[in-house]
Amino acid sequence: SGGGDDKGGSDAGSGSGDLITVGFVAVGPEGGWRQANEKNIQDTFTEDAGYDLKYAPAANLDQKSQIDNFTSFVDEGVDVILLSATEATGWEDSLKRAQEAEIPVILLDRGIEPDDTSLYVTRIAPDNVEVAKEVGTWAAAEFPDGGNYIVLEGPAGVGVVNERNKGFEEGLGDSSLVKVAAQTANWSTEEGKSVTETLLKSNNNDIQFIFAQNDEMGLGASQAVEEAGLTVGTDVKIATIDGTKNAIQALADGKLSYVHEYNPLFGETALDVVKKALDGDKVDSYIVVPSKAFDSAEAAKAALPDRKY
Amino acid sequence: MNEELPIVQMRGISIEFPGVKALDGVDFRLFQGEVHALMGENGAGKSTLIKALTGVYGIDSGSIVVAGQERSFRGTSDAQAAGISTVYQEVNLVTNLSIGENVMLGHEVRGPFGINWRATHRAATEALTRLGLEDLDTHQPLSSLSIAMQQLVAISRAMAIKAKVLILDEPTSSLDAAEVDGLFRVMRTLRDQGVAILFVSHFLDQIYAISDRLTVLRNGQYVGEYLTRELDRHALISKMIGKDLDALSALGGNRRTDARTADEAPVVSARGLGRRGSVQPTDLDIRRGEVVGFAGLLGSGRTELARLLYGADRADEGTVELNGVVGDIKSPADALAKRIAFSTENRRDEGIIADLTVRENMILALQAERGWARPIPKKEQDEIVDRYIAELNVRPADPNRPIKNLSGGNQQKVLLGRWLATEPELLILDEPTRGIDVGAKADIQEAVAQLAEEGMSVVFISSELEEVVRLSERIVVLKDHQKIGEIQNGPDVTAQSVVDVIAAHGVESAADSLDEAPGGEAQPVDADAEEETR
Amino acid sequence: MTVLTEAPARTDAATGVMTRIRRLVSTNPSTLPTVAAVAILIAMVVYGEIAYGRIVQANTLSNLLINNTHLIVLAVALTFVILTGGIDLSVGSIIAFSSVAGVMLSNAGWHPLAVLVVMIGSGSLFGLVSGILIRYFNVQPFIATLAMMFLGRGLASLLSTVPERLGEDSPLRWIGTQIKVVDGPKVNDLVITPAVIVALLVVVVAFFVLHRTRTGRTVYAIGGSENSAALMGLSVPRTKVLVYVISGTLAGIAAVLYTGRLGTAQNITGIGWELDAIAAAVIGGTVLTGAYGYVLGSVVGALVLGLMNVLITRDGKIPPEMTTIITGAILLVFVLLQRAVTRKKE
Amino acid sequence: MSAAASRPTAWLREVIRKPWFWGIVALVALLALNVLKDPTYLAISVNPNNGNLVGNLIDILKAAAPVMMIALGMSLVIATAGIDLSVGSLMAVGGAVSMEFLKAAGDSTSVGVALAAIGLTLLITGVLGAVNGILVAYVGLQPFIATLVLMLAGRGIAKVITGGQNTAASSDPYRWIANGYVVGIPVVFLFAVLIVLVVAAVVRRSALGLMIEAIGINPKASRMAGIKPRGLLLTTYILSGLLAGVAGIMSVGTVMTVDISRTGYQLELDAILAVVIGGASLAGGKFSLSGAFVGALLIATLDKTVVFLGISSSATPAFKAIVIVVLCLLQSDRVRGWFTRRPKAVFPTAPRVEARKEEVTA
Ligand SMILES: Nc1ncnc2c1ncn2[C@@H]1O[C@H](COP(=O)(O)OP(=O)(O)OP(=O)(O)O)[C@@H](O)[C@H]1O
Ligand SMILES: Nc1ncnc2c1ncn2[C@@H]1O[C@H](COP(=O)(O)OP(=O)(O)OP(=O)(O)O)[C@@H](O)[C@H]1O
Ligand SMILES: [Mg+2]
Ligand SMILES: [Mg+2]
Repeated sequence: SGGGDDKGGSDAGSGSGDLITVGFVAVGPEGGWRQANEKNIQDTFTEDAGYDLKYAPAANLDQKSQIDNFTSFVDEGVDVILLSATEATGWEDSLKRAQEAEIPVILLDRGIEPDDTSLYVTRIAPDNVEVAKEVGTWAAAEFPDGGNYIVLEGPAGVGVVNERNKGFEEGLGDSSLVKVAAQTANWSTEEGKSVTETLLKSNNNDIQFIFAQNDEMGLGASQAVEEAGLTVGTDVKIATIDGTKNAIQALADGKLSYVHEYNPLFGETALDVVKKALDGDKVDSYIVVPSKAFDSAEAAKAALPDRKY
Repeated sequence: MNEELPIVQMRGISIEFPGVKALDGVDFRLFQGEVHALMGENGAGKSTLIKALTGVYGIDSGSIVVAGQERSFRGTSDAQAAGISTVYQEVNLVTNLSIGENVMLGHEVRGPFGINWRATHRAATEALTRLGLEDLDTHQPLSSLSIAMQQLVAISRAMAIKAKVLILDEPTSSLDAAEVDGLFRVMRTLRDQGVAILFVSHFLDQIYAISDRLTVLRNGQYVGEYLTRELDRHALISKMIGKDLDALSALGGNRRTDARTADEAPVVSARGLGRRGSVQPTDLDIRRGEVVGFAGLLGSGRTELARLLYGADRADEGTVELNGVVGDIKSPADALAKRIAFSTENRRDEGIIADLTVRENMILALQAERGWARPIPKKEQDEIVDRYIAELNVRPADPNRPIKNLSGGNQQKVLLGRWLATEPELLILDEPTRGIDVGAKADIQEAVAQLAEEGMSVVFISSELEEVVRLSERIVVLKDHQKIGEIQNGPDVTAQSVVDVIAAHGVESAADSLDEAPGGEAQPVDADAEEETR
Repeated sequence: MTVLTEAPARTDAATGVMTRIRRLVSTNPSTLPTVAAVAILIAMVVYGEIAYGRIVQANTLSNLLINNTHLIVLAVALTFVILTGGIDLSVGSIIAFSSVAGVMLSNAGWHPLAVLVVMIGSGSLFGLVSGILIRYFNVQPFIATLAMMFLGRGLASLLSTVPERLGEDSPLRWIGTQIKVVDGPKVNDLVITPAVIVALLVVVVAFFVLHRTRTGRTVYAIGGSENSAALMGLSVPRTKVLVYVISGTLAGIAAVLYTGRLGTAQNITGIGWELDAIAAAVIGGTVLTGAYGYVLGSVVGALVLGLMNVLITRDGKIPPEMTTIITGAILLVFVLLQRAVTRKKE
Repeated sequence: MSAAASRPTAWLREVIRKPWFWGIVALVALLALNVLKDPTYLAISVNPNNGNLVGNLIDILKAAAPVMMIALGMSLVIATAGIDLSVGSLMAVGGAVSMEFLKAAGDSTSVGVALAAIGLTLLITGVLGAVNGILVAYVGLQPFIATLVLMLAGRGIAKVITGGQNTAASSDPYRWIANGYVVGIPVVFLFAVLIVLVVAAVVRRSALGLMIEAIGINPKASRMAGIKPRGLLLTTYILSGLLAGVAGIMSVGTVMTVDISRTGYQLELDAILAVVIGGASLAGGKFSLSGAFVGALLIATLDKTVVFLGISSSATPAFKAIVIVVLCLLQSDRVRGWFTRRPKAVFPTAPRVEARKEEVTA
């Protein structure tokens, strides 16, 4: 192992020889997608593969706790830091300290703002804006004659929400779809259902399309639509992002209309990058993880058998 | 005697609480250099008048003139600023702070670096010294003191503030004679310095000893203002209760001397009952229909012993037999189930449930005994409540009024009703007559005698030795948390006999606590306990 | 009570630190939980150093302070409120509002001093509203400050739902500049930031106010018994409002410290921080029903919480679902421990 | 008294004094606001396919049911001068237990399986409630802290149960609880009303209510009066845990998915608000279950109104805050005084505060 001249985690790693200590500043339990993503990372950086992964999830998705964890890894002197930031801004100082301590940092999922590529090795992530844009493009194509739509958002102010909104609007382009409401359903199925139920009533069921920013809310919306006596796919189309197994299943069952994957499985890529970074090799500053779109029940059925998350 | 203007002049004061006219057009004047007693039965409106004067309650009508100026204070701090210092009836101190701070709170000595604690504590000690409390460590938390000591601290606090008017609402209710003397000494000095003192007490002796003038209230109404020396006791009491007092003259006539036979099986029999740091191992027998008085000085452990019997505190040694069966009393609930009831001396903290009604307060113990699953039917509740309101003369007689709205004395009666409703075999009354007017006191004493007559055993604790001697058949004397003797009541036993027992014990060497006490047959107390330790 | 009789006997032997602590505790049992918190903090440092290493070194300890400045300030804020028997749930939201507003104004070209005034003043204003609701309209502190918590969050979100970046050249950033007191190898430096100094100042001033001014003593007296305090002639109404103003103001200061360090502000900042601050105060020995507690204890409590996070991170093997359980369990252990010691002593 | 009661103003005054009066007023005001936006808001129609009632009001009743459950438990806990911050997390635990059990059982039509899931759920939330109760009653921790512990740890426990997943399951009988109808009315609301009535009957017909109030007002004095506070405290916290379990079942039942980080999230605050809107004091003592019922309805209406009016998500908390503040002001004695003209006690005398204080220091 290259980079680290003073080995971190002196006691923690001592028993197992020359393990590379990796500090993973993670997000922690948030939903199906995050669960799959972090498990994938943990399953990749195993002791067998020569790594000692230190997993540090955020408390309450709070950026402050992530900064604390990051600082602690730097102080401890780990060999590499993987950073899944909850928020893009506010990382400069922390990254500069890591640089001073000669600890390479690899961003997973979320980038940083301002995007100073000299502060980190690379960012490995699917592209939120791009994924949402594809949803928008699909919607624009599905509704050439326009129609009314609502958006179910995550909590106001969260980075993903802003990005997925941005991408979606871009994708819609000059489509004649009309946004009649956007409400937060806090990423939750139950709230997705409750909010949709009320929005359908307040618009006399005159809604043709629902964009749910994650699978969970979309699944809730789907139930509300059915309970209102409407049919998903014919009366109302529902598109979601993430591509968890539950959602793919629902798509296969005709309960959703479109699911865009936001691919969480990039552990192997990360492993590669870590190796290269420690060997001092050059890597691209942004590695986009490809994500698939599922736009029909058939596509979903085909994907179901080996869906990992 | 004072021809100059009164320093406090209240005219036509009225205050109405939901459903009660606590004060109805009351006049009151207070002159410099006098001790003025405010007299009246429980609930007459004394405390309310004081709170009206000091701005704790807003008045509905009337005027308050202080030092020639019409005032309406907006709280104690306002009144203090105008030179009126008050000790309210309920001891109002904060138990989480030190003794010294309680004396000086709001008047701390300040220096360049904020409060100068050294000087503040010194000032506190000075104030305490005037009441003979120079031995107190002002750094100790107030909570380490008994209620009586806290009362003295509260008085010291009022005196530490250099005031033109000093108001003391029942300051002596939990003080012993020596402490009262000390207080009076200071009061006289202050009076001679020109301070106007307003004083409330239910002890007539004290009123006659200290006051120059008095104002009588009855049912919230002004009865009159009199010079103390021109009004004899008989007349005063008549004015307070509004009728002639044949009933009261019987007071003291019903001394109970009929000794029980010693071989009669006791209802309660304690052997070596004790608790570390609180009560030395004690033997005690109480027989059916017997009134046993606990006598002793303040802090002698009377309350503690009673609390052990009731399970309010856990005994850590000794046994209690109830009707010959060993009973393990671990909590008040256990005691209640075994027909023991205990009326606490600390009415506010351990007695009343302030927000509940008179009815709910009265049935609470009986209900607790039956358990929550067997509610007392409304009809039975009515019977109980109506009966004890009438028997104990609770005023106002409305059972659906929150108990917190009753005057102290009437709260005490409601609590007595609570215990009687459980029909106990043994009733322990700790200071049941504290802070209670003459009429009510007679009512309660009468009730105790009556209950004993009916076969109930009573433990009667009071700081008034005369009262104990008058009511008890047997007097258990305590000192320093230890039973030092028992006196069988008889014609020649007086309060002095009890005092003698206590004094004699002090003279003897501490090594032998089993001494004979004069004035009655003393029993060895520690014998069993000593055997146990061996 | 039994302790009281022992106390004088020991005074003569008052020499070593332990004896003095014992004396402090025996004369005033309410200090015991605070002393226990200090002991546990030390124990945690020792355990961390043995188990994971690199705890007792300049950078770890500096960062413990730097990362927790705002928590320390909030813990002080909560101490004032809790001592009176109240609670303030709004501090986290106040930080969100104050920092978003501050950054936006700063970016709009306001003078930094004016921005500071707005940031801190808006905190005071929230506190004032809570205080008035509580004092004059008898709204329970939990509810009044819960309303302010919603209000602060809502207003912050109305201002902006995207992260607001403080200009690179903004003087506010100075608050977070790291001053290397001792420049060690690599990042092992002894570092201090103006924010830390401000936080320490806050602590010193708070200590002075609570222990050396009449207002401070009134705070304790209100906690002991509001009714008695009023009957003793203390200015209860004023003080009750004041503690919430103090708490809001300190939350405003915490917002400045946090924003200055991070350089961004966001409407979702500070969710749940009120609970952290409450936990810090409780761990430091402040009793939630009021009357007992010390501001220095709360500071220790904040550091304990901070150190606990460091240790969990250092361990790195704790599954995500366990972290909240562990936080809960540690809090529980703390209060149980305090409970056990205080019980035994009394 | 009787003379005064005959006057209509006296009747009005009486109603205004009721703990839930302003809650009802606010409820009506919110509904009016909705009607302003859409005059047909209050309309309730019958779904021709299944005869079920459909309408915004029906949605409110459904949404209010879980809040009613936890508010009910919270009322009793608050009456003992406690607080239960853990109910939201316990809802998640309950939901997690149910979903995992149903998923494992796999039988989506069996009533027995659904009942077993419910039984197991209630057992576990009841036990967790008992943990709170033991910490408060026997260990003597302050309720705020004791339940804060489980509030933090509860979500972790839910995560452990589901292995971090948001487990979904299917069970028609279970689903029926949250989504079914009986004679056109949502089952979940009927259940809620039934449970409220049963608890109210038990509490008020027995002496439980009186004793709970007594220990809430003055624990020391209650003990001296022979009440055993510990058992009672334990009972109330267990009940609160059980009701949180019920709320959890109602909540996850709507979508048959438990969301470990979102189910019941911050619902403890809603429950506390409901209780306070219902006129109870957090200091303990007198409680009103009808008040809590109204409070829960109001909270649900508020949530629905925000969405119906299309108030932006970011403004939602501010809107809530304003409603709370206005309600609290209307309930305050000072503002009431403007209606009933009753100046009195410059500050209230509250001897019981002291009584409790000493408990704490002990
Ligand atoms: N806060 C209150 N609310 C309602 N009623 C009250 C209140 N305080 C006192 N009262 C009522 O006012 C009347 C006068 O009470 P007050 O306490 O002044 O009597 P008191 O003369 O001091 O009696 P005591 O000798 O028993 O202390 C009583 O009937 C009492 O019930
Ligand atoms: N002068 C004093 N100084 C300090 N502590 C005292 C003093 N007098 C009593 N105490 C303490 O206060 C408590 C009160 O004792 P206790 O209540 O048993 O006394 P009592 O005989 O019942 O007298 P009373 O009830 O009339 O005050 C005891 O723990 C005692 O140690
Ligand atoms: Mg009085
Ligand atoms: Mg006593």
